[in-house]
Amino acid sequence: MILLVLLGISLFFAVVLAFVGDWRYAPEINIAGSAATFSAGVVLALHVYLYGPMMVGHKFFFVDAFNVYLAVLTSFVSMTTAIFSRRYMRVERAHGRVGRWKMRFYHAMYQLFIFAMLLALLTNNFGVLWISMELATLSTVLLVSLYRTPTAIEAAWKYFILCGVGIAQALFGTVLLYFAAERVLGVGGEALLWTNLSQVSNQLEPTVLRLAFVFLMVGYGTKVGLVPLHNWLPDAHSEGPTPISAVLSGLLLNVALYALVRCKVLVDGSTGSHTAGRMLMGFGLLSILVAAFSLLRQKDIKRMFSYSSIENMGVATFAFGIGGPIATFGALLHMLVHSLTKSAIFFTAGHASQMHGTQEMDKIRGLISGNPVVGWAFIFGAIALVGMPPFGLFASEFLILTATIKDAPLLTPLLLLGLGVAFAAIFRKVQPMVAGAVPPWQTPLKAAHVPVLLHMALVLILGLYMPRFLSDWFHMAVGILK
Amino acid sequence: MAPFDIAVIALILMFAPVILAPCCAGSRSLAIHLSFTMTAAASIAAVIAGILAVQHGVNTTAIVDMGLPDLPFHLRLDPLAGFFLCVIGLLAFFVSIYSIGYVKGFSANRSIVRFVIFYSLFIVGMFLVVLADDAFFFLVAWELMAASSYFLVMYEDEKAENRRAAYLYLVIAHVGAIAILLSFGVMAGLANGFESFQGYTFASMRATTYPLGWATAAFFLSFFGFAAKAGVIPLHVWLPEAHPVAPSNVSALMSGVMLKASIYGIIRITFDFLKVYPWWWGGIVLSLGLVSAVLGVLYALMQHDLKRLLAYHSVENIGIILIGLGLAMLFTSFHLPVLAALALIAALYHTLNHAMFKGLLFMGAGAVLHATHERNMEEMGGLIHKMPWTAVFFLIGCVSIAALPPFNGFVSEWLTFQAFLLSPALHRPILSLLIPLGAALLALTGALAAACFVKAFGVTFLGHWRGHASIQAVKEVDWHMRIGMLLAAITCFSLGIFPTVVINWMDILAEKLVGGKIATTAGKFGWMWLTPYAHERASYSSFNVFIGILSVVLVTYLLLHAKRTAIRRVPAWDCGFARTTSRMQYNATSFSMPIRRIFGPLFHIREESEAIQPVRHPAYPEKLRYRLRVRDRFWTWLYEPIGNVAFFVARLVGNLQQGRIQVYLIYSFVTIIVLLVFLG
Amino acid sequence: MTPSYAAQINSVMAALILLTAFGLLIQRRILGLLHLFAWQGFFLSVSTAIVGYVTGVHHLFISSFLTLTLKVILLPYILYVLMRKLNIKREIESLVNIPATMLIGIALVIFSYHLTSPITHLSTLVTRSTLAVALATVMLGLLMMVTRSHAVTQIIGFLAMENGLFFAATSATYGMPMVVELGVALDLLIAAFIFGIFFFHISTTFDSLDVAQMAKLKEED
Amino acid sequence: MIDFSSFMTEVLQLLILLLAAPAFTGWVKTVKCRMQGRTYAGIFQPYRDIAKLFSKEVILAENASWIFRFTPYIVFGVTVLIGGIIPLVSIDLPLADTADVIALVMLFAIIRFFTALAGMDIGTAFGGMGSSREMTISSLAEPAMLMALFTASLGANSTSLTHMVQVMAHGQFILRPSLAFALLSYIMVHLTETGRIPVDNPATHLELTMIHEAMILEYSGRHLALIEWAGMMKLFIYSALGIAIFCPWGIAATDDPSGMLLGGVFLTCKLAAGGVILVLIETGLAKVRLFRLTEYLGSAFLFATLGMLSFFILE
Repeated sequence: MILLVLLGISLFFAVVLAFVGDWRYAPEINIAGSAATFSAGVVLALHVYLYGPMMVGHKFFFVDAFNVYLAVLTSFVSMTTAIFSRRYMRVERAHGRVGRWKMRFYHAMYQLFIFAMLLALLTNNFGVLWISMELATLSTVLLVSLYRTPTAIEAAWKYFILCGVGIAQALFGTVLLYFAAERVLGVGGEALLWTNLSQVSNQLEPTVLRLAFVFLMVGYGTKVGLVPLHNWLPDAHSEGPTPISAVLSGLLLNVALYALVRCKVLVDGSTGSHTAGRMLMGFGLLSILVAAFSLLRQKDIKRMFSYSSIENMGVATFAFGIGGPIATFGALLHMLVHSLTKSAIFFTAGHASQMHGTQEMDKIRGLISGNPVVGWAFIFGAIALVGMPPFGLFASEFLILTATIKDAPLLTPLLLLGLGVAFAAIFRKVQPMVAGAVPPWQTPLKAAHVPVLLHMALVLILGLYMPRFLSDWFHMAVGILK
Repeated sequence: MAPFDIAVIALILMFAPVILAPCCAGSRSLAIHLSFTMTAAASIAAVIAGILAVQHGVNTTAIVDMGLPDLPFHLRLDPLAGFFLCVIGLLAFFVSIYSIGYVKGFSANRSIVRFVIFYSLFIVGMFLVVLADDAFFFLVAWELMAASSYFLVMYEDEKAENRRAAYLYLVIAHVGAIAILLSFGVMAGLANGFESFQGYTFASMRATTYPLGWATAAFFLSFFGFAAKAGVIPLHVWLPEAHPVAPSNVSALMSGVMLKASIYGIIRITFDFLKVYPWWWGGIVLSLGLVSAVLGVLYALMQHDLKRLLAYHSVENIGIILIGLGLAMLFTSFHLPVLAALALIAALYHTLNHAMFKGLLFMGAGAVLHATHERNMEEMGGLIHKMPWTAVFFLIGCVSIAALPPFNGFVSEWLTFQAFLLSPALHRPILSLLIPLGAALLALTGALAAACFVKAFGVTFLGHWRGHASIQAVKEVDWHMRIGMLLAAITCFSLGIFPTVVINWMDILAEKLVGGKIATTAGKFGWMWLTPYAHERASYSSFNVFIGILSVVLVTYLLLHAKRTAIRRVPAWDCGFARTTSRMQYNATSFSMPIRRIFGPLFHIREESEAIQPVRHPAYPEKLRYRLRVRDRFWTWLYEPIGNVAFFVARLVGNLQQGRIQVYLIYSFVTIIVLLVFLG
Repeated sequence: MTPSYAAQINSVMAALILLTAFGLLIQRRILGLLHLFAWQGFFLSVSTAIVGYVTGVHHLFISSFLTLTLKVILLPYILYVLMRKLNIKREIESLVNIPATMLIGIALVIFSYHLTSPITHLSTLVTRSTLAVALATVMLGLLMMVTRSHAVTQIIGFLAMENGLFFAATSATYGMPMVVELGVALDLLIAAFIFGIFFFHISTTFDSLDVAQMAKLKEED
Repeated sequence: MIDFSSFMTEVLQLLILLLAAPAFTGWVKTVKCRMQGRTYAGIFQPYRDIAKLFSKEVILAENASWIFRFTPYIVFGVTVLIGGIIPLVSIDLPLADTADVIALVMLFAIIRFFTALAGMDIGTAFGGMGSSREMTISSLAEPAMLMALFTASLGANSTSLTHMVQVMAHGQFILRPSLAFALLSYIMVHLTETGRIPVDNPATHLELTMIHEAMILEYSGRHLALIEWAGMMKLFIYSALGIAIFCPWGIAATDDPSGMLLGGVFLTCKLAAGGVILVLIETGLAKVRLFRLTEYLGSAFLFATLGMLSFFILE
């Protein structure tokens, strides 16, 4: 029940905002909608935490520890992003970059996007999972090109085509999966349900699943932004309005990775080997290295952080690939803290570029003196992002690295290289932006402090004092993904 | 009250300013006094805790229910931790008192609160590093220390050189931290209970015995990490960049004790976790130590920035400490516990001493900077007349670091020499041949250090004022700063005079770590005689030295001043040369010129001189411009290549993202095909 | 009609689909592309219907109907209208010359046959032999997107891939579950609107639908 | 506690040091003049010089700081202390354990350190030059010196001077090739440290030949007297130290007067001979350019190392 409410709210608000999205209180409505979604999500989470996994609507929805925490995360970040976008879009509108229709469209699509992601997370059916992934893409494509600048349109087009092609591969994989499942579970909708598949995964036909996983890997991997399928990501994440960049980097990637991991569990279950895991490790490592080195030569602030998203997703993918309790725990934690940190970073980056009227990092200077909250949040966000304590990403990277050196010691030098380069690259750019005196072209700005501070506080807490229930969740999830 | 409780109190007190300082941000002086008084109190508490911990050889553990639920923060106070707690606390105490005066001198537009917060966090981080008892907490503390010191280096962030230095520092530190993390990973992976997060506790790492291959990996990973933080050549380049630009009280702490945190780490992992190892580990550590010592002091000699010079000396002294550690490891791997104990004690004692005199020297340099707003020695001179107190304290620091008896620097260096001379006991002819050569290098280091500090003190405090600004503006610093330096100076002196007491106190460390004690009281009259190995082997009594010199000096002085004798003050004679100006003095550059000539190949020297006015006769130009640039060779050997390679690779990788959507489609197309071929 | 006949007819349809796929690969004129695409959809829907009829899996009729409406009528029509509106030039040069494209295409067909043969052995369905064709169609669609640098052709290639997927679903498993079929169709519809909008944006911003000029966002210098 | 007799030995030794040092210097000068065919003022001239200086008034440069005035006393004090440590006639010295050879080297370093500071105190070009060169030379000389001492200490495997003497003079007699090398390098270092090689010449005040002299250029009166006296003692001590290490035979093991008397006789003869050798080498060796110094001291270091190698290889 609560689950349907959870899904319903965002859909409902999507419709509402489609009509009143340009009203002057539309942002507040948007916030209210996401807040409601969030509270529903919390209730659902509590329910799962107390009574364990559950299935709703003729096995159509399935909630377990793994996806419920992602659902809560998604609704939470979408709420804070809504709060942020209130201030942000107001400034954008004042600058005349978006008009009434665009505001409408923006708000409606925002809610639709959240709906798509929640559906993808909560559904039990691989087919529906695919559909909602596609829906999530489609709902954001036009948001990326919201500003109608040539680069924005180019980015959106690449996003549309590349993800479309990728996701098509995923559908083919799903067909193959269905094909294999049907021969065990019989014809009909039952055969695509995760709950059934996960039980019989060891009876599924390995050859077929291996083939299927190739397509699923390429399909969902494209959406995770794994090298070499990542090319759309920096463009799409840097050209759209910042709130969209935040949710794309912070949430959509997670959802895609979630889909990928579910498939991986099935495939490894069926083949009984570690094939899929190794594939994930390979893609993850490649992504880390390529992203790290690409970071070195960035000029555009949002583009740089999109690359760091690729890097961090690579880390998480790699960790899932390793498997084993420690690494999986680390990967789950990494998904969580990364999306919190990355969205916070995007908030501050957005404000920074608004203050300087450009996204070029060489023009952004003296943030701490200009706007202390933004400045400090920015530098601490960067510190958290590169995996320094006492922030949460350190905890996850700590677990992942130690697990790596236990299970795949020969890869650690590469990992060390990647993380080191990424650190150097990001700090090389961030430091001058926060430090120094205020440049003449900087304009003061009423920044949205709440979301940033909230996220940073959470990341800090997760690094210093992770609540017991969260780790219980993670342990449950680890059990599921074994 | 148990030592551990005192340590906890110290932590709380030290953390308090982080919360309190913002509250009283209104009144600058209140914020300063309150915060630094608290940090001073906290430091004293830490010192007491440390002393007691070592005294009674306590071994208290505690668990703070933070961090990961299955991996809470473990704390442990054992003698080793206690010793380092004591070292850190001692210097932090002096520096905190000093800071009251020093921080007042900051220009009014700087945020005091920002400084205080990071200052406290920095010291808290160092305390926690030595108290931490599991890998996760250790690294958290480690990086807390690194990050907060980074912000302190960045404190005057409008200067480009500060930003550059801070960046370099943080990058090297963080890469090192990842290496340490990996070494913990190795050990945790072999320790039992890895899956249940229990392998991460130091207790289980201690309990494990490691196969040689893994042990080697763990050791060298961690050694790399710690060396990067300690500034062991060739990982030292950040040090002479970061220490000069940081506020001087911070550089005192960074140079004095932060580097020691990595010494602690090396000792902890080597002697406490791994325990058994082949002799060549020690050999490598020893030779790295020697290289750092010699090159460090040579580079120091080439500097004319006072704080940069001191920073390079930290490289040298870390080298000396590593020499001791390396010898200890060698002796341990040949099962000579007593000799190992000697070497280890030498290293630890030098750790303590270096903390004291380097802290003192940096405080002195800070005082000079505070008074003259100048770091460049070429602009100084004759300060002894303006700043008599600072001069005395700085001189004591110089004498100590130059390893002259009866001060403390000498004791530890002497012990190291003794350890060297005992190397024939190693049952490897080749080693007993080579290691004394190391002793010779150590001697070279000592002598060069003496030269360097003659230069440092002579150019800064003696002779005539060289600066362009008037010397009249220079004033002696206020009493807070003087007291800070005075205490440090007294400590240096007493550590030199009563080594036996200290060594008796810390003998337990050697016993716990390498299983041997050094009988320091085998001498005839107990505490007076320091006889590390055996009485007839070697002995040294700094007390006698001091008394002896003092008495002779007094006697002669009294004899000569029995009758009132006038002293006539006249212009300097100088072989009768008239009109000597202050520009004619030897300055830092000219002082080190012979050594620059002799050791030329080790430096990256660019030297050019031109006559910049019409010259009547080539031999007598009106005016010469002389430029000299001495650079660290390691920049060109190591760091620039690394940077270039990184950017080259980055450019290659950039070609992946070349804009055309067809190409991107081809990527995914090819990916599918490849995967299908290999897995389909 | 006995299954064997159905299988034969189905195979014929598969052959035709493959043929149209190749046609799309080599066709230069956009109008031709549209017709070919429509035909492909038609064959697809027919084969789906037949399979549905033979095997009595009734929701296949629905999916066949959806295919008919969407892919045979609606999408080609939209594209046609857009072409008229944006008066797109008739001819589109392929980046790779046609024969080479053909060869690659053949190779792909062989490859996909090689891939699917182990699976088809497992299958017991009448339609199993056509899985290879389905995969080949997907691949060919992708190949078409790679070789053509025009927005419309890319879209058509994309839709051809979708056809391949539907065909795969039919031939491998007598179609996906109903809800999935519907959802996919819905997505397809939305996609159609989106690329419709896109054509406008692109042609207004770049005054042509040639995507080769959209290469500003890049790292190399 | 120290018994009275050994205390007396200590006092006696200090007296010998203070009184005999100028004579030794005089002796060296005399021989040197003889060698160079100059007339000489007799071996008691140094006493007269010191006396003269003591009676003269002190003249200080205006900007001389307390370091400048303090240094002579330090120099004198440390020198006397060292003199009290090394065994001259008997090894039964209460102070003997105060410092082993390494500590002795470092005690000499104190003298050098403060002299150099004093040299820089006035702020004249000469003073700075002197300090700079002095510190450079010594930084090269010290390793050689220590190597020589290590090599010598290997035999007794002890660095405590008395023990070394004991082992060599009163243990059974062994011929050590290593000691020959060590001695050679010791003498070379000795020449440098007492300001005779490379360019230094205690006799003159030419810019080119000043190192030690350049530092004490500004001294006068009793300050100069103390420094000169300390210098003489330094020469004496270096020689006596060499004797104690390399041919200690004759140094009494106990403090019975006869043995000490014998030791005294031995000492006198050895010193006389040593002085002659010193002069022979000094006049024999040409002065070298300052930057040739590395070769000179390098070879000294090399000999010491060879000595050590030969110890491990041959003995």
